[in-house]
Amino acid sequence: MIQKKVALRASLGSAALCALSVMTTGAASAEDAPKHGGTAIIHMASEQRALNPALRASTGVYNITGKIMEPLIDKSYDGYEPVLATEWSTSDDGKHITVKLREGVKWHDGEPFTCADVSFSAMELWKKLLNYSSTLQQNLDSVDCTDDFTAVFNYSKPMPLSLFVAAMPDLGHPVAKHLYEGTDILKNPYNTAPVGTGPFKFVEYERGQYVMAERNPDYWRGEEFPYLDRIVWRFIRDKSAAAAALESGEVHESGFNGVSMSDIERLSKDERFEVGTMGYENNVAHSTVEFNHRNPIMADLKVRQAMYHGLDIDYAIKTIMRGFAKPGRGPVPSAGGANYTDQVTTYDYDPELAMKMLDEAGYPVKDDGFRFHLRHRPAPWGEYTQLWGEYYAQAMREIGIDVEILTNDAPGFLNGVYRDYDFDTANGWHQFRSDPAVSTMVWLRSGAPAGTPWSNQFGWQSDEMDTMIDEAQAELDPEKRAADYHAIQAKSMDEIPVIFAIEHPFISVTSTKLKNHHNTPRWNSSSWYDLWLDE
Amino acid sequence: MTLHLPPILTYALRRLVQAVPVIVLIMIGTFLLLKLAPGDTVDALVGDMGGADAAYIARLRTEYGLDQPVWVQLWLYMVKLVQFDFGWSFVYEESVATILLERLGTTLMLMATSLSIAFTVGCFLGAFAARRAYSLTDNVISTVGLVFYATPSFFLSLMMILLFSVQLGWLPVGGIKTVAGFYTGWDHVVDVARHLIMPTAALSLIYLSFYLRLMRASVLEVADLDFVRTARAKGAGETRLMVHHIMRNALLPVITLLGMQFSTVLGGSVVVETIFSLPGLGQLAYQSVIQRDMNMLMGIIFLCAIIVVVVNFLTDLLYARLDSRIELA
Amino acid sequence: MTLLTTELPKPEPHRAVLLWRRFARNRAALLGLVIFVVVLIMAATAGLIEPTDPLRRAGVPLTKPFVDWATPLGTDQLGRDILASLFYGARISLLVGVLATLLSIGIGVVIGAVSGYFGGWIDDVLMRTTEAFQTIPNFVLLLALVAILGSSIEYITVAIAIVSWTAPARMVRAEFMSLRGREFVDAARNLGVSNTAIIFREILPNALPPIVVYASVIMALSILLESALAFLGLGDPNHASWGNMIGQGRAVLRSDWYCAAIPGTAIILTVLSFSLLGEGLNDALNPRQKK
Amino acid sequence: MNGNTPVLEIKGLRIALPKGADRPYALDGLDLTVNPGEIVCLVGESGSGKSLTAGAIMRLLPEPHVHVADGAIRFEGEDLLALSEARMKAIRGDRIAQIFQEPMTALNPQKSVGWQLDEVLRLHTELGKSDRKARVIEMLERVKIPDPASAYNAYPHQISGGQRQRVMIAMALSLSPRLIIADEPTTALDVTTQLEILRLIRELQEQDGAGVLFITHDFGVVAEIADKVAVLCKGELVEQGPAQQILNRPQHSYTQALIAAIPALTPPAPRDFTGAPVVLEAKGLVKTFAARGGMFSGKRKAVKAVSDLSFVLRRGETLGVVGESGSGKTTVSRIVTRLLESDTGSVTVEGTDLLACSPRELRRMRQYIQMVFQDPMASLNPRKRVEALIAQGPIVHGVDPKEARERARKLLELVELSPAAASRFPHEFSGGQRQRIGIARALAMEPRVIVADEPVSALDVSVQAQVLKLLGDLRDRLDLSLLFVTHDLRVAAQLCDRLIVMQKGEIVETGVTAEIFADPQHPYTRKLLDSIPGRGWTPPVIRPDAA
Repeated sequence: MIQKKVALRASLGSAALCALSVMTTGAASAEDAPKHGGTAIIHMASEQRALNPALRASTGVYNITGKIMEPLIDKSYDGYEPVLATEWSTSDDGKHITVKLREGVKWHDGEPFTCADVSFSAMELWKKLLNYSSTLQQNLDSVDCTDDFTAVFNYSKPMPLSLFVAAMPDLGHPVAKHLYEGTDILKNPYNTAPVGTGPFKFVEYERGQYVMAERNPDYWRGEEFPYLDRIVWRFIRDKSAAAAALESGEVHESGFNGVSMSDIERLSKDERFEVGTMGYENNVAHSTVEFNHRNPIMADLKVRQAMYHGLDIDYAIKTIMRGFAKPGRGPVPSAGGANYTDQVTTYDYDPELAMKMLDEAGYPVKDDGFRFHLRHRPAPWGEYTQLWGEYYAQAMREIGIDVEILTNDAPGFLNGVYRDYDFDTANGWHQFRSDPAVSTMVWLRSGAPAGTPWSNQFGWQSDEMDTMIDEAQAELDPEKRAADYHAIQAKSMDEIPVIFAIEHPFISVTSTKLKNHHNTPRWNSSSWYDLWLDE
Repeated sequence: MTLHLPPILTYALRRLVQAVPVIVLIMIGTFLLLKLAPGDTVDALVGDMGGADAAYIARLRTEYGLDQPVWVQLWLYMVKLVQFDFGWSFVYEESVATILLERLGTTLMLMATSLSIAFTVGCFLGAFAARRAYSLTDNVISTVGLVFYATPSFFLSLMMILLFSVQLGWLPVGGIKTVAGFYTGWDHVVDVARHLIMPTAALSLIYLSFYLRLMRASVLEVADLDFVRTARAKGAGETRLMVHHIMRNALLPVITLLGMQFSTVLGGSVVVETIFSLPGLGQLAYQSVIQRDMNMLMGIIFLCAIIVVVVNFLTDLLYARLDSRIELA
Repeated sequence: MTLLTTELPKPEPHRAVLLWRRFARNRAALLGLVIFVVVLIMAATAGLIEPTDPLRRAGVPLTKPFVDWATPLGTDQLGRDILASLFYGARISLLVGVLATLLSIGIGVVIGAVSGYFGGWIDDVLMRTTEAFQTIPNFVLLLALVAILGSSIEYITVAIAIVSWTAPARMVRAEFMSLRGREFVDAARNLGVSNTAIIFREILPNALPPIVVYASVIMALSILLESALAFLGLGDPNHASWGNMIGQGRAVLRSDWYCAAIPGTAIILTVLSFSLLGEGLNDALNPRQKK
Repeated sequence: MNGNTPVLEIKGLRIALPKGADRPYALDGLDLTVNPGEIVCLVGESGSGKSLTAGAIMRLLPEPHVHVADGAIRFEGEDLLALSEARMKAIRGDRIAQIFQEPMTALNPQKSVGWQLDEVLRLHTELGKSDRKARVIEMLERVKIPDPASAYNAYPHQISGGQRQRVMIAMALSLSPRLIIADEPTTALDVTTQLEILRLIRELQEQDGAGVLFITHDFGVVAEIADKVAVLCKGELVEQGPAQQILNRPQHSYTQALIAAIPALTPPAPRDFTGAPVVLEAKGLVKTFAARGGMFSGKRKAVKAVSDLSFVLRRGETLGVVGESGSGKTTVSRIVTRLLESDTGSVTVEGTDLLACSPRELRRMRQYIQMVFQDPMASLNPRKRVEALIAQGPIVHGVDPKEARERARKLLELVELSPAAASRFPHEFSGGQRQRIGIARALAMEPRVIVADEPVSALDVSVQAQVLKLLGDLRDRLDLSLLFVTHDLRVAAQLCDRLIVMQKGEIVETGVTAEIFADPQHPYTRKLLDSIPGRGWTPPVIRPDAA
C-alpha cells in the first residue's frame, strides 16, 4: 500500500507521430461512469505568483496553468501526445522542425489559436524570456508560418527532434499573441490572469489564498470535457495544517510532498486517501551531495569515494523518505527512460572501508577526534532536504569527519554555494526535466557562467566530460544519444563530482473522491480534462 | 501672519513632522539591511522555480535594476517613495501598493480583534486578580495567563487545529474564507469570522497575559493611592471604588503600551498567519525577507511605520480623553 | 524616654537575606525557582549523565519513549536520543537566553542611560533611533538579521539581542529621567563627581531593580524567539536546541507526537519559570509599601 | 461644651501591627473623648500611631495586617467595631467625615471637583440631580471658593493646593457630620494658606457643632485650634487635657521635651559681620523656566523663578532665604551651587565666578561650596554605605581613599554618630541621623560655604531642634558661612543672622533677622509673620532635664 508501483510505460526516445487515443489509466475503475460537476480543491505548498508557463518554467506554475494553458505536446504513459500540435517532423539536417497545429481551437476570449501565436511565443518568450528554454532555443532563428496551422522552426544548428519533443510539454506553452504583442511582456497583466486554450478558464487569483478556474464550455475536445465545474488551488504553507485540511475534507489533493513524510505514511493507511508516486514520472529529483573541489581535500577522489561509502543510503531512504525513493545511479534518474542505465560503479554503505580509505588518503583521525572539518550548506528546500543534510552530517561524524552545518534561506544558500563558493560540501536537489540535456548536464559541464545555480559551480573540470556532453547533445540518432548518456553516467559515478545520492519521485495524497487522477507521467502539470469528482 | 489651526490638528501635524526622520531612518536602514543579506530577489525567484539558466538570471537582474550600485538603487527608491510610489514586486508581478492594500484588511482585522480581546479580557482579569491579590484565585489566573504566554505560538496554533479542526471538526483549518463557498452578505461575514476564530484566539491568548499582569500591577498600585482612601471614607462600596475610582486611573499606563504593542503583534502574527494560511502582512513580510522582495518589504515597513504613528496618535488622543490632567489646549 | 536621635537602631539582616524573605513569600515564584534550578541542573549535567553526542544516531529512528532504556525518552527521525537532546537543549536555551539578555540589556542600559541622563538633542537622536527599531516588527527584523548573518547559534543570539534592546532602553531612560532629578544625584554632582561616574556608579545601581525584573522577560522572549526561528527552519542544526527539536518534531507531530511535545513542554516550563522568577524578583527588589 | 453624650468615645483601643514590626501594637490602650463642638488635637511625632487611630475609627485599617486587637470605639453611643460593613459604609462620609493631609493625592485626578462632591450626596442622600448640584455649589461657597460654578467643573489639578483642601473640607462637611476627623489637614500647605484653612475649619465646625478629632504634629497648630489635647508617644497616650494646660504646663517629660524643641520666635541677637571677608557674592541672578504647556499645544510659557537677585555672604554668617512655595528660594540654592544653570549673573567664590567655570574647573570649585539637602533619604544614594557616601567627595578630589574613609569616621563623631554607622546603608537610619550623615558629607569637603535647602523640614520637631543646634554649633566651630533656605520662619529665627524674604522670584525685603521680626516693612513679610501658627503662644521655658 505504501509504495505504489511506479509506472513507467512511456515509450521514450522516438517521436510518436500520430495522435494516441485518449485512454486513461490511474485509480478510477472502468465501470465507474464519470460524473459532471463539482469543485476540486488542490493544495499548493507555495504560492505561485506569476501564472505564465511561457515565462516561468516551474512545476508550481504548470500545476495551475496546465489546466488553463496547454502545451503543443504533452506526455502520457504511452508516449508523447499531441495537444495543440497534431503532428511534428524534422528535416534531414535536423535544422527545420515542422509542427502541424490543431484547427478550431479558441483562446478563452474567443479569438482563434493560430500559428501566429506559436511563432510569437517562440520568438518573444520561449527564446528570450523563458528559463531553460532560452538555452534550449538559443539557435532558433525564426518560426515561419506556412499557413495558419503549420509552423516551421528554423535552427542554425541541428536540433534533435527527440529533444525538441521532450522539451515541449514543459517549455512549449504558446500565449495569445493578440494579448501580448506590443506590451511589456514581463508586466503584462495576463501573466497573473492567464488566458489559454485549456479545459478551464481562469476566474480569480486571491493572492495568499487561492487561484480559481472554471469549466471552459468551448473546450476543443468536445462538450463532454471537462467534467469538473471548477478547480481551486489553495495555498497552505504549513504542512501540518495542510494534512489537517486533507483530513477535514477541505482539500482533495496534495501533491509534490505537500504534507510531511510522516503524515504521508499515516494517510497512506487511511481509507479516505490514495497515496503514491504515480503521475510524477516526469518530475523526478535527486537528493545530492555537492563538493567544492577548490578545497584540496574535496578534490581528492579517494576522499569522495570514502564519503560515499560512509553514507547509508538505504537507511536514509527508509527513515527520511519513508521508503518512497531509491538509490541514485548518477545524473540520469531511472525515470529518464532509455537515457538511464544502472550499469555503473556503486558505493555500498561500509563505514569501516570508508575510514580505511580516508586513512589511506592521508587523513587519519587527529587529536580532536576528527580527520578534518567541513562547512556544509544544506539547501532550504523543505523537510527532507534539511533532514538529508543533517543525516549527512551525522554520517560523516561517524567516519571521523566533522561537519558544521550553515543554515541559510534560499537566496543565502544559492549565493553561498553557487556565487561565493563559500562551502566545502552542500546538499540540495537536482531536478530532472524529461531529457538530460535540459537541466542535468549543466551539473557536470564546465563553463557555466559564475553564479548560475544548479550548474557546475563546484570547481570540477574534465575536458573529457565536456566533450562527451557536447557530443551527446548534438547527436540526432536516439540510440546513439542514449549510449552517450550511459557513458556520461558511468563516468560521473566513477569520478563523483557530485553525489546523486537518492532518486525520489514526488508523492501525492489524493482523496478517493477524485477519479481519473495521476494518470499521466506529469499529471499535476497536465490539463485534467478527464478528472472528475465522485461526491 | 500666523495660521490658526485647531489644537488637535497642530498636534497631529507636529507628530507627523516628528515621525518623518524616524521613517526615513527606518527606510534607509531596512534597505541597507536587506542589501547586506546574501543573495537577491532573483536568487529567490529561481530558487522558487526550481532552476534557471545563466542568461535568464542575468536578464532578470538587469530587468530589476539589481545590477546598479546600492546607492543608486536606494536613491531611486527614495525618490519614488516621496511620490508615494511603492514600486513593483518582482516576486508577485504586481505593484506593491495593490498587494499591500489586499493584505492590509486581513491584518488589521486580525490585529484589531486580537488586541482588543487581549486588552479587554486581560484588563478585566487583571483587575479581578488584583482585587484578590495573593489569593488562590489570583495565583491561578496569573499562572494560567503565564502558561499561555510561555507557549510558543506555533505550538498553541497547531494544537488548536488538531483539536478544533481535525478532532472536533468545528472550525476550518485555515484561510480567510471558504474557497468556492461563494457566500455573500451575512453568510460571508459569518464565514470569515469562523476562519478568524482560531488565529485570533491564538494571538490574543498570547498577549492576554501581558495586559493581565500590567493591569494587575496597575490596579494594585492605584488601589493604594490616597484618593481611593478618600472615596472609602466617603462611604463608597468596593464595586463603586473599582468602577469609578480605580479602573480609570489604572487603565492609563496600560493604554500607553497599547500603541507600542502594534508592531510587536504584527511580528508575532508572522507565525500565526503562516500556520493558518492567512493572507496578512505578517506572512507577507516574512516571505518578502526570504524572497529578498525589496520593494515589498520596504512597502510593508513603511506602512507599518505609518500605522504605528497613527496608532500612537490615536492612543495619545484616547489617553488625553481619559486623563483629565492632559488638556487639549 | 529619650528624644536623642544619635543612637543607632539594631543592624538589619544582610540584604540578601531580606531579598530572599521577600522573594520566598511569593509561592509561585518559588515554583519558578524550582523549575529554573532543574533546568540549570540539566544544562550543567548535559554530557555527564548523557555522555553521548546528542546529534549522534543512538537507536532506531522514532523509538517511542519508555521502550528502550538506552534511549529512555525515545528517539527522533534521525535516531537521535531525545533525552540527551533535552539536556543539551537546556544548555543551548539557557545560553541563548542569558547571553541575548545580557547583550540586549547592555545595549539598552548604555543607550537609555545616556539618553535619560543627558536629555536634549542626544536624547532626541537616541530615542528616534529606538523608535525606528521599535516600529519595525521585531520578528520581521529578526528574520532579516538571521537572513543576513546566517543561522548559527551565535548570530541568532546577537540578532535576538538586537531586536530586544529597545524596551530596556526605554525603561532605563525613564528610570534615569526620574532618578537624575533626585537629590542624591545632585549631591554627587555637588561633590564634583564626573558624569560617567554619576551614570554608572550613582544612578545605574538604583535603576537596576526594574531592569533585573525585565531581564526575566527578555530571557523568556529569547527562548520563544529562538524556537519560532527553528519552527521556520532557521535554527542552528549543529546544536540540539529545543526549538530545533520542536521544529523537526512538528513533521511527525501526528504519528510521533512526543518528538515535539517533550521539548515543547520543556520550553513552556522554562519560560514559565522565568516569568514566575521575574514576579518574585519584582516582589523582592521593588517592594511595595504595603503595611 | 454642651453635649451630654460624647460624639466619640475611645476606650482602651489597641491596634496590632503585623509580625516583624518594631513594636507589637501601634496603639496601646488609647482612651479619648470628643464632645460635640469640641476640637480635640491628637499630637504625636511620626510613627506615634496617630493616623492609625483615624483609620480605626473609620474602620479602614489595612486589615488583616493591621487590626484592632482590643478596646471599644463608640460613636454617639454606638459601638462602631460591632457594626456590619454595610452600616459602617452608611456612616462613613455621612455622619463621620475625614479630611486628609495631601489634598493633591486625596482627590481623584480623573474626576471633576463637582463629581467628587456630588458622589457624597449620591451615596448618602436621595436628592435629585439638580438639587445635588445646588447643594454642591452651596458647599463650595461655604468653604469660600471663589467662583464655585467654574470650580464645579474644574479638575483637581486645575485649582491651587489651598483650594483643593477647601474642596476636601466641603466634601467632608457637606452632610453636616457629627464627627470630623482631620488628619494633618494643613501640613502640606504654605503658612498663609494654613492659617486660612485652620480658621475655616474652626468656623464651620462652630456653625455645625460637630466634634473634631484633629491629628497633627505641630504644636503651633495645636495652639491655634485645639480645645483639648492628647499627646501620643510610640502608641501610648502620655498626656491628655485642656489645651491651655498642656501647652503651658505640660506634665509629662515627653510633652515637655516636645514643647521645648519648638523653636522660639525670638531671633538671635544680631551679630556684626561688617568686617568679615565676603566668601560668596551673587550678582544679578536670573532664572526663567519654560513651563510645559498642554499636550496638544507646542507652546511653552516662560515662568520667572528668580529675577535679578544679588546678595553677599560673609565668613561665619548665616543668611536665611525665606518664602512660600513658588517664591524661588530653592532655585536660588541651586543656582548658587550651579546645580541649575542661571540665565545671567555671577556667583563669586574664592575669587572665581562659579557660573563661568568650565566643567573641569567647576568640579574643582565644588569643594568650596557644599550643600545639605531637604530630604535626607532622597539625598543619600540608597545603594551606598555611609562611609563611602562621606568619603566620596574627598576621593573625587584626590584624597587617598584610605585616608578619606578614616576622615569619614571622624566626621561621624563630629556629627554625633557612632563610628559603627560607617558600614551601614542609609535606610537603616532615622531621618535625623540621615541628615547628620548629609551634613558630614558636606563637611568632608571642608567647604567655605554650606547651602542648606530646607534641611529640617522633613524632620520631626524634636529632631529638628537637634539638627539645627548641630548646624549652628558646627558653623561656629568651623567658621562656616551658611546660606539657609527655609519656608519656616520659626526655624529661620533660630539660626539666621540676616534674612532675604522672597515672593514670586523677587526679594521683597532683606535685613537683620531680629529687625525684620520686630518691624517687618513689606506687607508680605508682615503677612508671613502673622500666619505663623501659634504665634500668639509663647512656649513655656522648660528645663530640658527630663532627657
